[in-house]
Amino acid sequence: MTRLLAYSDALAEATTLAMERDPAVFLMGVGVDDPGGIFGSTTLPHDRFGDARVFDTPISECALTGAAIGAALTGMRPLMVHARCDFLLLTLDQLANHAAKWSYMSGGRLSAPVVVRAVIGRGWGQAAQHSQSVQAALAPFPGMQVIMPATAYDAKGMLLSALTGRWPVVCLEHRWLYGLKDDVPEGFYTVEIGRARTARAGTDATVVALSHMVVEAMKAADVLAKEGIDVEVVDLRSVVPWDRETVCASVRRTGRLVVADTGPRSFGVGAEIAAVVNEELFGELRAPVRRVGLPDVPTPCAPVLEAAFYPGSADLVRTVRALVRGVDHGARGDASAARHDKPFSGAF
Amino acid sequence: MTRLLAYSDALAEATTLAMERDPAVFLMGVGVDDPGGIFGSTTLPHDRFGDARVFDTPISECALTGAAIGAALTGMRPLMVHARCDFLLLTLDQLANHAAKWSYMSGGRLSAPVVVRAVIGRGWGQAAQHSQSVQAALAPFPGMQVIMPATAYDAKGMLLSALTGRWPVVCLEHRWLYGLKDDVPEGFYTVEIGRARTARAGTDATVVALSHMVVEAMKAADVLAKEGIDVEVVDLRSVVPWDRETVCASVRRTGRLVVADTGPRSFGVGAEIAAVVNEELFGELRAPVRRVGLPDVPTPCAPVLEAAFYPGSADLVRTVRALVRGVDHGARGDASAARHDKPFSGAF
Amino acid sequence: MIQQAFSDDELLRGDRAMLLVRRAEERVVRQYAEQNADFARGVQPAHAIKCPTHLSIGQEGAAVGVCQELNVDDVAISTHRCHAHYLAKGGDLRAMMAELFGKSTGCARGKGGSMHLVDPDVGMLGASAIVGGSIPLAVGAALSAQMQGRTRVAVAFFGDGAVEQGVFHESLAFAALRRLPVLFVCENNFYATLSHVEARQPVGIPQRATGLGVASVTADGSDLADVLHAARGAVRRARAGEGPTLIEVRAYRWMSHVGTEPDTGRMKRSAEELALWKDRCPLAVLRVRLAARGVPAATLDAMGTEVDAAVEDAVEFARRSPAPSPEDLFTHLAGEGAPS
Amino acid sequence: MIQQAFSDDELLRGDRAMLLVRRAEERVVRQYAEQNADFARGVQPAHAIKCPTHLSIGQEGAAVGVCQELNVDDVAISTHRCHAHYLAKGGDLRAMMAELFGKSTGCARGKGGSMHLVDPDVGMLGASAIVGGSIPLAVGAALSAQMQGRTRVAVAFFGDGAVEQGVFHESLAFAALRRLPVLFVCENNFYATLSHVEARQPVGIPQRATGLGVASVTADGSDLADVLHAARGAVRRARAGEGPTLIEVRAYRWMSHVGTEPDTGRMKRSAEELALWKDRCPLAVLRVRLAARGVPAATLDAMGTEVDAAVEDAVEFARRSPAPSPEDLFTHLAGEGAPS
Ligand SMILES: Cc1ncc(C[n+]2csc(CCOP(=O)(O)OP(=O)(O)O)c2C)c(N)n1
Ligand SMILES: Cc1ncc(C[n+]2csc(CCOP(=O)(O)OP(=O)(O)O)c2C)c(N)n1
Ligand SMILES: [Mg+2]
Ligand SMILES: [Mg+2]
Repeated sequence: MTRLLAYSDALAEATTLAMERDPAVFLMGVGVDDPGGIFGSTTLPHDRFGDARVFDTPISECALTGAAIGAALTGMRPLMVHARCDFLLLTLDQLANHAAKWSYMSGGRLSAPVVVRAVIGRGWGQAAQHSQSVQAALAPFPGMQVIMPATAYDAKGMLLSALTGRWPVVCLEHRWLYGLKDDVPEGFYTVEIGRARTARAGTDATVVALSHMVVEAMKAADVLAKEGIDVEVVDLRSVVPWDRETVCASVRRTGRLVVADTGPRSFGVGAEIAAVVNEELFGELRAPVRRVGLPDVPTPCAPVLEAAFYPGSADLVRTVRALVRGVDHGARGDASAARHDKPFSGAF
Repeated sequence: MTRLLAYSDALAEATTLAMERDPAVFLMGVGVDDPGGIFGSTTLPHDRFGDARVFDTPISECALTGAAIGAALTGMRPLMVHARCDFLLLTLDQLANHAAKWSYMSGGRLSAPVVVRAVIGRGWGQAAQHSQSVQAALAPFPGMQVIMPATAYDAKGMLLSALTGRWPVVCLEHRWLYGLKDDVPEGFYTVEIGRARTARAGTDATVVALSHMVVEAMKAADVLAKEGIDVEVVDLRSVVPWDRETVCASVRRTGRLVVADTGPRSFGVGAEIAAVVNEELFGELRAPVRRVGLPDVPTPCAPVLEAAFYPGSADLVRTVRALVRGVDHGARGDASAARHDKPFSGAF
Repeated sequence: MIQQAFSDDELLRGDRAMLLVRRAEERVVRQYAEQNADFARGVQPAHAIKCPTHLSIGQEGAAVGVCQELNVDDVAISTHRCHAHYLAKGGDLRAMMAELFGKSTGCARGKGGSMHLVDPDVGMLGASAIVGGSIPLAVGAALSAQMQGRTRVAVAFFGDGAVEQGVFHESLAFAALRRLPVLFVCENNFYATLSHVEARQPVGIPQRATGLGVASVTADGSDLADVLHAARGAVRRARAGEGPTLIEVRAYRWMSHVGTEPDTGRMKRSAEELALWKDRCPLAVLRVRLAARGVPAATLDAMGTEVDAAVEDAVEFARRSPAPSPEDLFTHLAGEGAPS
Repeated sequence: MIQQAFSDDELLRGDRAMLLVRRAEERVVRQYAEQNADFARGVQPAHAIKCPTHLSIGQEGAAVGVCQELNVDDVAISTHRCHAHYLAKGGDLRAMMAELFGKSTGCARGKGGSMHLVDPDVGMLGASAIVGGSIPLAVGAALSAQMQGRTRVAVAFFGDGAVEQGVFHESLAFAALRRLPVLFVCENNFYATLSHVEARQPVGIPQRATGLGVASVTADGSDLADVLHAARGAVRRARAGEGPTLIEVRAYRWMSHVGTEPDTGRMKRSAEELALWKDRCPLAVLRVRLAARGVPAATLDAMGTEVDAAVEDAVEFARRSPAPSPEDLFTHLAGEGAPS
């Protein structure tokens, strides 16, 4: 019995379930009660539980994050949502200096299990301030978890893990995943934070992908399969902590690794993965580890520039092919992403 | 003719020189006019130019950073100082979403050459919120430079580069460097941002060190020299951009690399350097790239824990030795750092 | 009667500026309708606006009233909803349209789009799409002016939502402390996205300003003269070294928060509320006044024709202009020229 | 005469609490003197306080006056200067001293130190060394109380400097909007580090609260009864669902900002100003009152002896306690127990 559910609906269902099971769970954020419901992810809980437990907030992201922490310290389970993860930068003091450290600073006498969801924007010329993918800026602060589910199944299961766990968790969700459907069980289940998922088994090269890059990686694997290149796709799912075992085991078998990140290539999460894999598998790799990610510029607006900015499956194809065939020209942006643009719907 | 000058005095001298040469330069920040003068680094300019151009601010780090950007957009050259770089997290929206992007978003029609100095605290139980080294959280935002001078000479020359350049620049200064003296020329000179410095030539292994870890690396190199291991120490100086050429050339010669960072080992700047070196020198390395940095916990308070937390020269010695001798047990914290603690002086 | 303090010429200038904003944005609405029809037919139009577009239709009085009291040398900085401020400050119409269409002749060379209009030549320093984010930048520009000893005034335009950000408060308090020549112009359109201001704020916006030591005044955005009057006073205070002023301009956004539809259907704003405000259209209100003063209809008609032609020319310019090339991705990271 | 509203017992309770803070901190001063002498002789003392220590001597009235009006179940949260709040809220004295000495029996197991005292058992939720950082946490605790339907009150203690942070404003406005049961207790000691409040703030602190829709009251920190009175009113309002109150308690810090020296020598605070405030020592003022009420000196003396013994016992406990072991570095990342 499969039940296809969109990523956004899976988030909404997880939230609703968590709220049903635990009266301490509540949901807040700018616009969570809008008819649009943060791209459909908050409508169901709002309809179900009303304004008392699902409420809009003033545009005061910093204090509301602090309020979430204080609520978590006193037994509530706050879930805060941001329509763009760029806005998290306003809250970094609260997230990194407070949420991530409160338990440690208190010698473990308190926990601050706040959960923060934030959407990674992309496309339709959102430009520099509405399209960042900030996992690399969050990861260097020990004490909080950072997850990036790529499927509806994981979105539900990992959000439920976060809402029942003891850690502060930031969940980054790529806007382009929201419409993708997946087989999602109805009831309560959790997906362990810190475990990667092998999305496709293969023998010639491993692509470790984050969030929406899993979609691109699967496309690339299809293309490469036709050329006789058998790609293993590992969906990292969780950035902090990340699953060194699964990643290293895969690369040990394939001998080749490409990391595909929705964030910057330089100083990105891919650097950590590359560093660890190179360290653990020293001498065992058949090719250098490559990273595919955003170039060293802010996001531009014009369609031509956006297309040049975002790497996609074509880049992955080229990169993997070069590694396997031994002719490596490195990874560069291409124009393949342009076709993803949809007509403007208001909720870009 | 050598002229020994402490790191703090070099910063003060650079600021004063910049202010003399350019009436647009001004200095602001919480406590810059204190008798203590941010550990002596702002006293000279304050004495020389008074409150009009060197002024204390309210504890409103976010808005003052924005004000610095606005001042920079209209022809001034603001220099903002923070006594701890932990406070930068309050300003990340302004730094990363605004300063770093304003030029790009305006199609290059404006520049925002703000310079922000911030001190990395360490020791005397400052604990989790006064001791972070945040370069890894700043580096993934293209559009701003991040520098970490390790010597008085570089502190002066790089600060002058920043104050005469066109980029937003964050300068992170380790508190333990402030008292270190170096030969510093009197007049105006600049040290190019983006160039590493070979602090010590060697043939057996390269240690790329940041900020105060350069001091530890030099000590480690001395110890290792006695064992017949000849270490090359590269002072990275500049994190964004960083000098791939110098680093790769050094590692190409030595075949071994250890990155020593004042920040976290996981998801730190060391990951980027390791990733790039592994990529560029694939097959040429004689040993895996190791990283020495902070473990995955916030900074603890108690002296025993602090000692276990901070890696030092002993860790570098152990790590390099294992790489060269071929018995590598990885890098772990040790207690060697405890001896650095000084009696409490009020200006911890 | 405040409006009697202003000459026919002044009011006509304001009329033209408001008309320019209105017509330019109406043209954007038409463009969207056209391109959406194309998309619906599965056709990719050769030229399209592809960036989040927040229109000021209905709110023109605020931008125009304030900017008319400024010199070219004064500076302004804005938000996601920046078309009106850009145009009212004197920004180049062609460069704006080209920017919307993502062309290399755009005011930001196609890098910024609708939310980041910029024209340093006329003191338009840009716009931030982070709510509240640009407010301190205006404070910094005012700090520059004070330190440089020039009489320049800086203006931060922002919405009622921005008042909730911490940085708003920090900015106002610092400006008050140092008596900076800055105007905080809050366009209170009563909504942030779909949230009513009363659900978000415990007190009125002027009361907040008072709590931060900043003088304030409330102006009726439907009455250009009222805004001109408020702005004139605030500019005078700023230039005289008397410090900052917050101007709350009450106005209403006719269109959806983003995009080009009226949003009364799917949201909390009611059709009645919108109708009430449409009755108080700032352009219509002004035209009644001008007519009462005896300004001939022909003058106004000619102005309309001229403005329409300018808008059409700008769209043509944008369409004719080349798109950036992919290599342009890597330019403009740290500014082309020296700061002015 | 506000103080007449309080019984002898209430005032005596306050006297003891203030004395405890005073004596505990004076003991810290002595410890520093001893260990510094050791350091100067090149000796590493076996036990030493090695963390940045911000003393409240002179300001005891604020912490004690407010906390005395709270129940154990109410919660408080503080800043870098948190000893007084911890003790006044009922925090364990031994665990505090052990924490200062970096021992595993410390209230935060040696992880936090002087700036992060915590005792959840008595509602002390901890302290942040980021100026202003803990204010929203108290708002969150009040939000919990409101959602949970309990009468719990939350208190944020902070200094005059914290009033300048954006998050202060966001926090107050949100608390006002939702009528949260929270007390914002601002200890205005007129300085942030060495900066005088008038050089930093354009208006008084209560005026800011008004601008954010929060009721406020100013209390004299030298007069415990005045603080008790203000706190009682605020707690009553909070429990009655009437929303937040800001209490500005004016008090003076006798020692240096951080560390254990008077700082009048090297800084902007004058010896005269300090002397004036020492004349208004909250303990001395209260004792004069108690004497006037006829409380026997012997009672007060006995209390002093008892408090001294407790302080000495705590220091002994701390010295006797083991340091954490290096492996403890990796514990406590995500809390031991479930949130209460
Ligand atoms: C920091 C931040 N939070 C949230 C958003 C999402 N957002 C964009 S516009 C907007 C509403 C702004 O309302 P207001 O300030 O009143 O301006 P208006 O749109 O009414 O002109 C919101 C919440 C944002 N851009 N930045
Ligand atoms: C965000 C931030 N900025 C700066 C500092 C440095 N700092 C520590 S205490 C302090 C002064 C705080 O003054 P106030 O709030 O009045 O508290 P008081 O020390 O007087 O009790 C400052 C500036 C900090 N800890 N956090
Ligand atoms: Mg609005
Ligand atoms: Mg103070």
